[in-house]
Parts: sequence; structure tokens; C-alpha cells
Amino acid sequence: MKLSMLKEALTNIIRKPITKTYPITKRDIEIPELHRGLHYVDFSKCTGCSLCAIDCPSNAIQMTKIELKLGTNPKNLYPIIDYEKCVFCYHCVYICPVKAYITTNNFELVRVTRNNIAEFQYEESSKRRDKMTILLVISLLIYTVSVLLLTYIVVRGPTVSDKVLSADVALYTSSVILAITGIIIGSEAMAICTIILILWAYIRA
Amino acid sequence: MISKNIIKYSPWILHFNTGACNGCDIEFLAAITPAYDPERFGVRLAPNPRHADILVVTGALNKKSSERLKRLYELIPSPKYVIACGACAISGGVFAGSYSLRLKASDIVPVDLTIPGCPPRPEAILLGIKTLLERIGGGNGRTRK
Amino acid sequence: MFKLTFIEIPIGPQHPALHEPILLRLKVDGEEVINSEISTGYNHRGVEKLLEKNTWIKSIYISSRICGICNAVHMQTYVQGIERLLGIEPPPRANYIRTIVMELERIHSHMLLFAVMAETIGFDTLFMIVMKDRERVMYLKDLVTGNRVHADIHIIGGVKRDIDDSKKEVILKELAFIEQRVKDYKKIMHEDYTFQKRLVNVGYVSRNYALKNSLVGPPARASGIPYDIRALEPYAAYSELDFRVVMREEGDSWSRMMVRLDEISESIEIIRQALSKLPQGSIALKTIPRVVKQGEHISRVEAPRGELIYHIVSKGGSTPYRVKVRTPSFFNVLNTDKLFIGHKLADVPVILVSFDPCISCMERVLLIEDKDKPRYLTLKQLSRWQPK
Amino acid sequence: MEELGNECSLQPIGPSRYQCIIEKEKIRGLAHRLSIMETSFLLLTATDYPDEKKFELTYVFWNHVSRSLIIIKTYVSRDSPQIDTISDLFPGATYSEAEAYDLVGIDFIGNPHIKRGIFAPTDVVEKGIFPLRKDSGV
Repeated sequence: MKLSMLKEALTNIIRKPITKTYPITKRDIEIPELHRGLHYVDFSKCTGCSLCAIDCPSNAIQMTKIELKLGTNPKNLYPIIDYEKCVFCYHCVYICPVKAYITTNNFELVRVTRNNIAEFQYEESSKRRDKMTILLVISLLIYTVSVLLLTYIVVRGPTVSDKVLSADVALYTSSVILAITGIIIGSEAMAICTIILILWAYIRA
Repeated sequence: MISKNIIKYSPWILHFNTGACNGCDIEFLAAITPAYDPERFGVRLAPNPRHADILVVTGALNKKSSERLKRLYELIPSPKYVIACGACAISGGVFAGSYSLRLKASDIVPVDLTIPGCPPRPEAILLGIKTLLERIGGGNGRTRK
Repeated sequence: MFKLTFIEIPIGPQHPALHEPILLRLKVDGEEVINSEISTGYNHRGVEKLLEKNTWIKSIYISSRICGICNAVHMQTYVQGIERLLGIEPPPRANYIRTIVMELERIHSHMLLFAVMAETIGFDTLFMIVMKDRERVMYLKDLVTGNRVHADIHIIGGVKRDIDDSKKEVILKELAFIEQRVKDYKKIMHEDYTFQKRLVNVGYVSRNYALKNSLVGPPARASGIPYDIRALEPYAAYSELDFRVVMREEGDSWSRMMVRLDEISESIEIIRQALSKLPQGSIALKTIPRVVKQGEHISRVEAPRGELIYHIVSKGGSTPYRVKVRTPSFFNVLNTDKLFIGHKLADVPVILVSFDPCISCMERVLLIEDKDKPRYLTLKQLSRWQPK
Repeated sequence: MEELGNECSLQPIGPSRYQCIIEKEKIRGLAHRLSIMETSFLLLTATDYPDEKKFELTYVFWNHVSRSLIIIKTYVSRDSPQIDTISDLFPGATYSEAEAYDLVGIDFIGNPHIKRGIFAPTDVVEKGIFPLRKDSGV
């Protein structure tokens, strides 16, 4: 243990954390003013010369006809940028003869696409799961009832044979359903336990 | 609904480079270092596809690695999410039209979230991860301070 | 006749240790590697055809997207070749700004590799520390060029952004910090037990091997070949700047890393000189030429990983006729695939990383090698096993 | 550079850059002479000229002693694009030749690594297209 290490340790205790709190607060990130972020056209300046659309390396700029009648743009063609194709090289900003582009340092362009597809997958899988859950609950109910009945019969003493039989059948069926459900929803342990229970009941009988 | 609740507090990320220029990859690498630290949201790199919940695709999809991507996607247990990171993965970027590319990641796998940029900043990647987490109900990470 | 059973171990293309798609097929006997093949092809984008198809101006931006780590260098090589074909010279201030951006790129590339190497040998603390320090260089790049990774600052006949005095101050302040840290890294390389054990005498490359296999950049300079285009064929502002070509004689992985660390110090010195000598004047020509005369030029630039060559053929008109890109990693990765033979399996990632494999650079072309079947050899044959 | 005098006449085309144009049969002899000097192979470009029915091959070498760039150009006809390999003299050229074979379609006789479909994507190979030829249409 050297003394220099102690110094390092002490400074680290009082130093503020390296980690930026970014997605929660925006306080401690420094984005340079001229960071190449979201950029768009000032429609009142654009002359519709299409130079940016010709030079765009990823063909992200489409000249679109918008009837604005601002006077500066005789053909009413305005560049619309597809930010999913844009590579933010800012060649359009540099090349524009009338400096019509407005630049920002906004980088928060995250977009949730096809949220319904992921949700759809969930819906599908959870529907299947829900059906299985209903089956599970029903078979558990039958199981409990038949176990109670059986216990009652055993405690009372084996006198009436037909009721024992029906309770036994109910127990077996519900156990089998439970086992199959267990296999389907992926809980092997439950399935195995139930199968052992069935076997045990069978041997006893 | 069960498994959605399970992964929402700690989804693990698998990163696959399908033919990127390394720009997105080094920014992704920077995004998992202490300065950005996604582990406060429970997110960390998965060592293999079987452990992963979120697949991050970077780079233009070339024909050979698109088959790998499909295989990786099938290996990840459901529920799974795909993030397309960078212009190339989303739409082909400057490489659109090349003879050895498939155009975009969403042709091969369903993409849940796109992070535009060339390359996106680590902050943008973090924001993307957090947005995805919020969609599945997690992402209430707190940091010190 | 002994029947030898080899175990084939594939590493990649998706692997937690590799952030780039490459497939290494290693044949091992116990712990020792007996044959290795680099099988890649997960990164081919057909760049050379794309460059031919697009106009000169569009293709500049495509060329910078060949590699994200050395993008400014790719752009410099291409733009410099076009300017040579056109017979124009960018203004001196533009040359200085280009030099500063390229050197910033070299610093962050070497720091990234040092971090990756630390991670590879299991020194995760150092990985985190280096990545933390690297954020400052990335901030500088962001400040100067407008993006952390893709500089996109070059244009035919100049640069797009200027460096003013306030930026200059920030750069100098941060560089002083980085310089101090690089001294610490060098101390770690010299004193740390892990580094000594894992890097020294691993992956030895002789001078002759480096010459014959055309190794370039830090691997060549670590084997005693003073091959640095910045000094041999000065471009941009390098002819007016004073710097030393870093060279070592050992030729192992350790010396390759050490060359890179020394180069960071040199780069910091170059940026300081360039900032102090920064001439006044315009930063770009008035108009951007769109048509290039007939002719051809071989443009060479020293990228962080070694010499980068663009062979540009123009037949007049608004598109290039043929652009051939030869990246440093093409030689440094493909021609060293047999170096793994004879080493322990655990050394393979160390050797691979010490050559700074930039797969996206290498694979403008696609390479697939057929998986050959395990061979049957006699013991005598095995003892004479020679790499091809 | 005098040693190369009888094989080809080097014309200076720039500061420490020399160029010469030779017949394709002479490439091995020249490469042998270069390989015994301290020379590294740097670049091999194959360019397609469909109008003149030929391919241009540009070999670039760097001499470490005289610190000069040696550019050697040679032409092969488009009908039978064949040339001897130099990969045994310069091991560094192996993959460059393989690349030229697969993308442009020039056969380097004697190079063990060349085969169709090791570089280009499989669907391009199945159609028999060399992508970097001008008439490939990809």
C-alpha cells in the first residue's frame, strides 16, 4: 500500500461520478453547438435549385412539390429529408447557395418503428398463455376438489364404493390435464411431479 | 405477459455487426463504458444469443451476414426485440444499391426501434435503449446524485 | 502412420471478444494451434463498384464510410488523389486543419486499440480507464468536425469547418491531459506483470517476414522497418511539421503496442505544432469542381493502421472510371494468418488484436475459405509442418 | 534503380516515382529481380478496358533502399486473361491476386489461393458475373 494509492482513493471518494445521467436528465452532457444533428430547410429561403438532392450521397433528400407560394421558389420544389437514410454529412448545408438549411445539434432522433409487431408477438404468445392459464386453473380446481373428496372418503372409511370411484377418476383426469398443461407451458418440474403423483396413486390403488 | 415482466428490469443486449464501417460499433462500445453505463437500467452485454433479449444490429446488411443475422435472431428466446442502429442498418445509407447488400435490417428481422445517425452518439443509443425499456414497462433506472 | 485428430475451434463472427465480424478457424492439438485460417466475408459491401457508380462528390462520402475508425484518412487519400488529378492545391490553412483532424483520429484509434488489448488480456480496469480518457479525444473530434466518428470535413479543394481560437484552447487543454495519461499507459506497459506475461515474445514477426508479406504501419515499424508515408512522401501539412518516425526492433506484440503508444505522443506533438503554425487565409476554394480530367494517380496516406493506397483512374467526366482501395488491414490481417501456428490458443486473440484488425477496411472485398477436412499426417510430416 | 535497366526502362513520373510498361511474359523475371532487392509489394489493380479489349494490370512496389515507388503496368487480352503469378516471390501478393481473379476475372497461373467464389457473393458467382468488369451489370 503506497501513499499515492491513498491519495487516489481519497480523491475518488469526493469526485463526482464519471457516469452521465443522460437519459434521465439532460444536465451533464455537453453536445458542441455545431454538432451535426437534425437539420431542415427554411422554406422561406429555399429556391428549389435541387443541388442538395443531386449531391446527397445516400439519396435521402427528395424534392417534393409543396404549393406554398412564398415567392422565392418558382417551381415550388422543396427538399424533404428522410432522416432514416441521412448520414448527416452536412454536404447539403455546405453546398446550399442561399444557405437555406437550419442546423441544430439535436441528436434525439430515436423512433419506435413497428411497435405493433413486437406487441403483436406478445399478444399472440400471451393469448396462448392465457388459454393455458385458464386450463390450469380449472384443472387445479378439479384436482383440489377431488383430493378433498378422496381425503374425506378415506377419513370416513371405505364404505360406499361408487363415490370413491368417481372421485378417483376425477383425480386422475385432472392430474393428466395438469401434466399436459405443465408440458405445454414449459414447466417440466410441474409435469414430472404430477406424473409421479399419478403413478403413486396408481400403485396405491 | 409473464416473461415480459421478467425481462423489463434487466434485458441483456447482443450486438451483431452485419457489415458496418465500425463507426456504430465503436460508438456502441463507448456506450457500454462507465461514462454512459447502461447497467443502471439493468442492461448489459450478453455473452451469447441464448442469454440475450435485445439484438442490436449495426451496419449495412450484406448477403452473407444476413443469413447469420437470421440464425442469431432465431436463437434468441422470445420475447425479443431488435434495434437497428445507424443509417446503414435502417435503410442501407450510402451503400444502398450495392451488389452484395440486402437493403435493410427490417427485411430480415422485425425491427422494433431505429436509432438514426451516422453514427448515432452513445447518448442516442442510450436513449434508444431507454425508450425501448419504457415501451415494455421498465427503465426506471436511477443514478447516483 | 499415426492418425492425428485435430479439434477445430471457430472464433466468431459473433463473439463477445470481437466487435467485428471475422471468423477464425483454428486447428488445435491440445493447447497448441497447428493450423489457422482467417475466414471472413461478413463485411463486404462492394465499395469499389459503388465508387465507380457515383459521382466524384458523392463517392467522397462513400469512401469515408469504408471505415469508421480511420474515416478522415480515407477521405484525405481520395480527395488528395482527386486534387492531384485536377491539378489544384487546397489552401494551406485547409491542409493544417486536415492534419489536425487526422492526428486526432490516430490518437483515438490507438487508444481504442490499447483498450481492446487490455480487455483481451483480461485487464478490464485498464479497458474502462482508457475508454474513459478516450471520451475526451472524441469530444475534441466532435468539437472540431461536428461528429464524434465521421469527420466528413474534407471537400475537394479544402475543408468545410474552421478551427477558431476558443476551439484551439480546448484542444490544447485536453491534449495536455491525454499526454499525461499516455505516460501512465507506457509505465503500465513497462511495469505491469500481466502485460509482460501476455505480450512479450508473443507473435514474433521478423524483419524479413514483414518485408516479404508487405506488412505496413505499426507492425512493420515494430519489426525495424522505418516505413511511414508521413515522412517518406509528405502530404497535407506534414512536410512543414517536425516529428519522429517511431521504430522498434523487437517485433513482438508488446513492441507493436509500444509503437502505437509512442505514436500517440508524437501525434500530440504534431497537433501542437500545427495549431501554433496554423496559417491565416481561406479554408476552401470558391467552387467545387465536378468534372475531373483524364489521368490516374496513386494516392498514399499513413492511416493509423498503416499505409493506405487509393489508385484512382479517371477517363474524364463526372464519375471515376476505376478506384482501387488497398487498405492496411488487407495485408496486416490476411498475410499474418499463419503466425498463430505454434502458439497457445490463449495467445491467438492477443496476436490478432496486436495487428489492429480493421475488418471493415479489409473487406471491401469478400473472402470465404472452404472449410478443409482434417488431414492425416505422419509424425515425420508433422515435424516438418511449415506454414504456407 | 539501375539493376532494372535491361528488363524495362523506368520513366520518372513524379518525385521518387518510376513507371514502366512491359509485356506480360516479362513479369516474373522482373518480379524476381525486385524480390532480391529490398522491395515490398504494395498494390495490384486490375482495370477493365472493354473498348480496347484488354485488362490493365498495375503492380506497385516500394523499394526500401532507394525509397522509391515502382509502378509496373502490363496488359492482358480480354479473351484469354491469363498471367503468371508472383505470389511465390512476393507472398504479400497472394490475396491481392485472388481478389483480382474473383472480382475482375484474371487468371493468375500458379497461385494456389485463387478460385471462383471466394470473394464475390454467392449469387453473383452463380450467375458467372465478375462484378468489377464494366459490362457486369451489377
